[in-house]
Amino acid sequence: MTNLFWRTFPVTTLTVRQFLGGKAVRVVVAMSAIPCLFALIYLINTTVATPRDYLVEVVFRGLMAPTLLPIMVLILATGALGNEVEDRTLPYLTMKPMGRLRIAFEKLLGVLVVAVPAVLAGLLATYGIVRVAASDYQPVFRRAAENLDLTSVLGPMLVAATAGVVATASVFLFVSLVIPRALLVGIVYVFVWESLLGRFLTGIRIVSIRHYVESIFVDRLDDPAYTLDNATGLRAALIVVVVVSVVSVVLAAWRLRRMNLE
Amino acid sequence: MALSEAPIGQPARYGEVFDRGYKHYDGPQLGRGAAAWALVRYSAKRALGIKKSWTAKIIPILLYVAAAFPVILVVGITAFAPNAEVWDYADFFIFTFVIEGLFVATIAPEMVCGDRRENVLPLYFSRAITRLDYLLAKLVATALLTLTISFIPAFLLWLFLQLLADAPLSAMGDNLDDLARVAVAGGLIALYLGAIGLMISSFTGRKSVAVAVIVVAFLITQALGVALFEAVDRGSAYHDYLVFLSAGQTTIGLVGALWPDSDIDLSELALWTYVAVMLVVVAICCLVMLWRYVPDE
Amino acid sequence: MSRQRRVFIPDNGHVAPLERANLPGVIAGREPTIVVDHVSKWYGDVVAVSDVSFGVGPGVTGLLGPNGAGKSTILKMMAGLLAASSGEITILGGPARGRPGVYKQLGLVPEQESVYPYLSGREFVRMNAILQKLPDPAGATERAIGLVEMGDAANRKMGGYSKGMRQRIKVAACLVHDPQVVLMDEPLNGTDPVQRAGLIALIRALGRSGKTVLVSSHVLVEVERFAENIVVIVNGKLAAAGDFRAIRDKIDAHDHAVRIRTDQPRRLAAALIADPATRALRFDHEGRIVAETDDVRAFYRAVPAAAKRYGIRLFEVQPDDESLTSVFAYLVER
Amino acid sequence: MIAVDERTIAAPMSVVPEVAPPPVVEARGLEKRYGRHLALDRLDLTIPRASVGLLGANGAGKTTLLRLLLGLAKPSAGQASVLGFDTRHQGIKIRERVGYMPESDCLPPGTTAADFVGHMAEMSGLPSRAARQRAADVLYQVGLDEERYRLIKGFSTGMKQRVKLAQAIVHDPDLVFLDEPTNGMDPQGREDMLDLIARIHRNLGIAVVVSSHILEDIERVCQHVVILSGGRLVVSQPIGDLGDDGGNLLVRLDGDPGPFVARLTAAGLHVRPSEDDDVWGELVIRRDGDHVYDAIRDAAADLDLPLRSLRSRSRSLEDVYLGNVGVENGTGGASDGAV
Repeated sequence: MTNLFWRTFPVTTLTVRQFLGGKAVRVVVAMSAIPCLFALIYLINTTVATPRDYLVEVVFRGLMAPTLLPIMVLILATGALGNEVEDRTLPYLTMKPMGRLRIAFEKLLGVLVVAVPAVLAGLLATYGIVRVAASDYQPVFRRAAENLDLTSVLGPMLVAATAGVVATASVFLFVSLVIPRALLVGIVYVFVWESLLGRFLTGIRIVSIRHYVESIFVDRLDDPAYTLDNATGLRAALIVVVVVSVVSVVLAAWRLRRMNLE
Repeated sequence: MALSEAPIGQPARYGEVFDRGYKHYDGPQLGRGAAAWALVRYSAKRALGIKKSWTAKIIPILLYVAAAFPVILVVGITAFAPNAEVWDYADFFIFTFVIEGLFVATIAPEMVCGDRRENVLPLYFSRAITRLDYLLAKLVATALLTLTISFIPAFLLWLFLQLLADAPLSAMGDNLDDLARVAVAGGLIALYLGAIGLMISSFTGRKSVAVAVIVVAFLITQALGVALFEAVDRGSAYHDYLVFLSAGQTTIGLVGALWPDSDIDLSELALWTYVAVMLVVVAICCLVMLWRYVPDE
Repeated sequence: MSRQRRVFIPDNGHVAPLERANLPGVIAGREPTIVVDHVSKWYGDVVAVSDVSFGVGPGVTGLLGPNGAGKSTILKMMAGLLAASSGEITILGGPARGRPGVYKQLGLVPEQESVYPYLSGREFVRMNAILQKLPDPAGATERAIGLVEMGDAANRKMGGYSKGMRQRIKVAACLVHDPQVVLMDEPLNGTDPVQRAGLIALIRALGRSGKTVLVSSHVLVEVERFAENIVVIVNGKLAAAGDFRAIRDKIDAHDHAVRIRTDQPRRLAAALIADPATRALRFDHEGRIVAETDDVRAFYRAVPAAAKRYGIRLFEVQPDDESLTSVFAYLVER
Repeated sequence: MIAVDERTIAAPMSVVPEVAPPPVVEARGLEKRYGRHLALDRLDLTIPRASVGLLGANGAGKTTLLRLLLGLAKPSAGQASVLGFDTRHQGIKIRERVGYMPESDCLPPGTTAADFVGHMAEMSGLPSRAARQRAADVLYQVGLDEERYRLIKGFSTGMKQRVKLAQAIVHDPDLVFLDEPTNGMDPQGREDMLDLIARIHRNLGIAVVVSSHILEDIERVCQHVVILSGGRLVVSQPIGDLGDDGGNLLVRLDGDPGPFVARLTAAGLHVRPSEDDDVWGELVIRRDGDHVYDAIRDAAADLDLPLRSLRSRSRSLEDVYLGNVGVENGTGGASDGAV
């Protein structure tokens, strides 16, 4: 079985082994459990919000999209090629009769193989716990229109998160080939660019992955209670995500071709 | 040296060839304590980026500026508008906590990650120190540096506020208790944050990973701690102890316990509880680090 | 010594135009597999390799030079990992860089020790076999591991390997696709004598089977044991290229010192000083004769002849400049 | 220059006194296990105050032994003393008086050599000012002068090795352990490093233990050799005692050796080409007696062949090593045709 992986996607398999062999996966898995912890806290006390609100605003839009998802992906994406550059093992891959595009693509695939399940599993587990919590949720204000449906949140969360993982992973796969300390730069990006500046300068949203992730999420959720200022339409957002990913992978391949490997 | 032997009246002709060869060292060898102290000084200097390029210095400098800013602000306002409502010490410590956290995230990885990654550890451990000496030296260095952010600005604030009083000397005498509180808060916070930062850094040789994990750990535990603190029924027996889930809450609680008059209303725990728990956390961090530095046997 | 030995020692400052048939380091009548054509490499203002031209043909060639001379840079440029700042490197008729297809026929044992610590040696070699798109990766893996005699440790994680084991698994990974051109950057570094003997035998066998093998090394005593040709790089410039002994012959034309231990040193000295090949004589602290000569061959003939004539017993005749170490030191001195 | 020569020649006499000094290392039944793996197997070892070569294949236990001797790991059984201190309890005392140069790269690239070596001196307890002075002196001694104020990042392998050596002797230890000191160095660098190592013992009176794979290095600088194999001690003896096996003379000629060989064979001598035949054309002639010298001389003179070299081959460390380690000798054509 492993033999089959090695033969079909050697670089991807190598990348996954690299993650499993290092500490990166442990950190990422630990981080994917963090939303579950928040869900557990909600289990203790459901008075703070409706289950739907909690899932949408606290877990996804408060925690996952702006902070956890980008950092989890960053750790993996900057390590996938960055560690090979730093450890000077990259020649073992580039000195093969194999296109650079394939190396870049397989590396991205390796990141996704680890990151997507980690992010989605965290969201799923959180969803499950919040569902349990919802069973003893007592609506405080017995508003007739209060929407308690949780199931309709799950799909949009998973779709938007997946799009976010793909876009972030491909962008930072390329960045790690250009900048030596890509992880630090990425963290500054997440905390300064996406969180701080994005809050004040609305124009920045156009060049913010988080913005498109939320756009997709809000669009799929289709609930007037949850909106996003200047949201981009679903189709446009998806196109942006796809184009950004493809361009990043192509750039990474171009960079691999041009790079001088010491 | 031979000059005086020259006969008077004649010009001294002096020439000597010196042995530039290796000489044995016959000075003192000061032992373990001195070695550990040397490590403290060396680590502290390098973590601040002294003798390194300006890129290594820029973040510490920015953080110092950020820490000095509120001091200037508070002192300035008090000077011109003595009756204005400005921050008290508690508010000050809560504001500077963020800077302290970032500062520790910057310097703690500098302290230990390089030694691991660049393989300097075998050299250190072949010297006249033990592993525990090494760790304590790193902890002291981190804590001393953090003290420059957690204590000195607050101390300056205290000093300037007394100098603004009509009778500075007597004001100082009257407010010695505040100074003592500032010292306790600054010292404890430095030791506590430093130990946590070092403990995390001891797990990796990659500085950027350590920085990332420290920052994320501070943020996430803070969010979790606050959420849990809010979620749990205030009346329950263990509610107050939930502040210890995050470094930020712990610090706020400590400051609240030190200045009971401030409007911090986090928990009812006594001061000694904070001191004890923070010291226990420091001890646990040390144990974890000691385990991380056990030779691969 | 039937085949023609050509040798190249460049004159200072003079740069000859490159002619394929007349390339330094290539045996006449053989097509060079690697051609380095007026190649330079700068790092900012620092010149690492300065206008170097030579060719490497089949067989084992030693790439020699002091630390920082530019050997690794040249190997990396040949392997296509680094771009030359000017000039061109051709491998098997095409450019080395930007042509992944060449790697089917090219293998490199890189200088750095780093490997994937989380893979076992066998997995690592097999990964290389798969990436080379070999039809039978498993078989090729076993063959390559067999070559470096790593069967016992092949299933262990490489993170726990000693330096010597890493070197050998790197060699196995490089040879797994049986390339025509093999570049090795300090492959003997960190190996113990037994491992080294094995690797040297392997390198020699590769050369004999008609492959082009270029091996850089510092340990000259060992280069003597595997290389037929050498290319010497000093300070980023080509100092010498060609057959080992032929280069030595060139150096023979310069002053030499020879140490002679005998039972009657004064008598032999008296006989030798009369010989025109001898330029100067002295005794060292162990009572050996140290003779300086500028006609090495004549002097080496004169010694046994004189000894025989006067019935002097020769215990030891040791040129100071016999080993490659001194050939090398001589080239470096300029 | 001449004065230096004389001192070098005279020094060994003056350093080696009549009564043997106490050994620097004594181990009795020293054993170290890592799980099931026996890294050192009941080692009984006495290392004299000299320059000592420590030989062994990778994994023979050299590094483990050094770690035990520095008091960095506890033996599973047995005991050892270094400079009279017990390794189990007096690690600090030992490390104060011992210098260690590890094999691996261990220098922080972002530091200057002077800063780093000075810091390492302080780590051995030297006062700050003395440490800096010693660092400058020692760096000068190992041949780093102007460069000592540059960042280690830009150093070549040879310069790095010098810095590593400097930090090992900066606190003026009584004993230094050097792990693979010439690894990765170019010929000139190796020469210099070997000279430095030889001087450390000869001129400075510091006992030296050099572990190396390169036998020539050990032969050049050491007076005593210790060989480990599979965690066991196989040889510990003065290097001179390895001796001349009386066996062979090595002869190298210019031109066709055929008639020469024929003539010597006819005279009843045993002649064979050496293993490295196709490279150098060196002949191995068994020395059955002093007449062999004369036969070689006469043959060369009569055939008018240039006698490039004539030397007797003492049993080289490689022979001792291979003989004792008992692994199949892979030199020569052993695996020819494998490719």
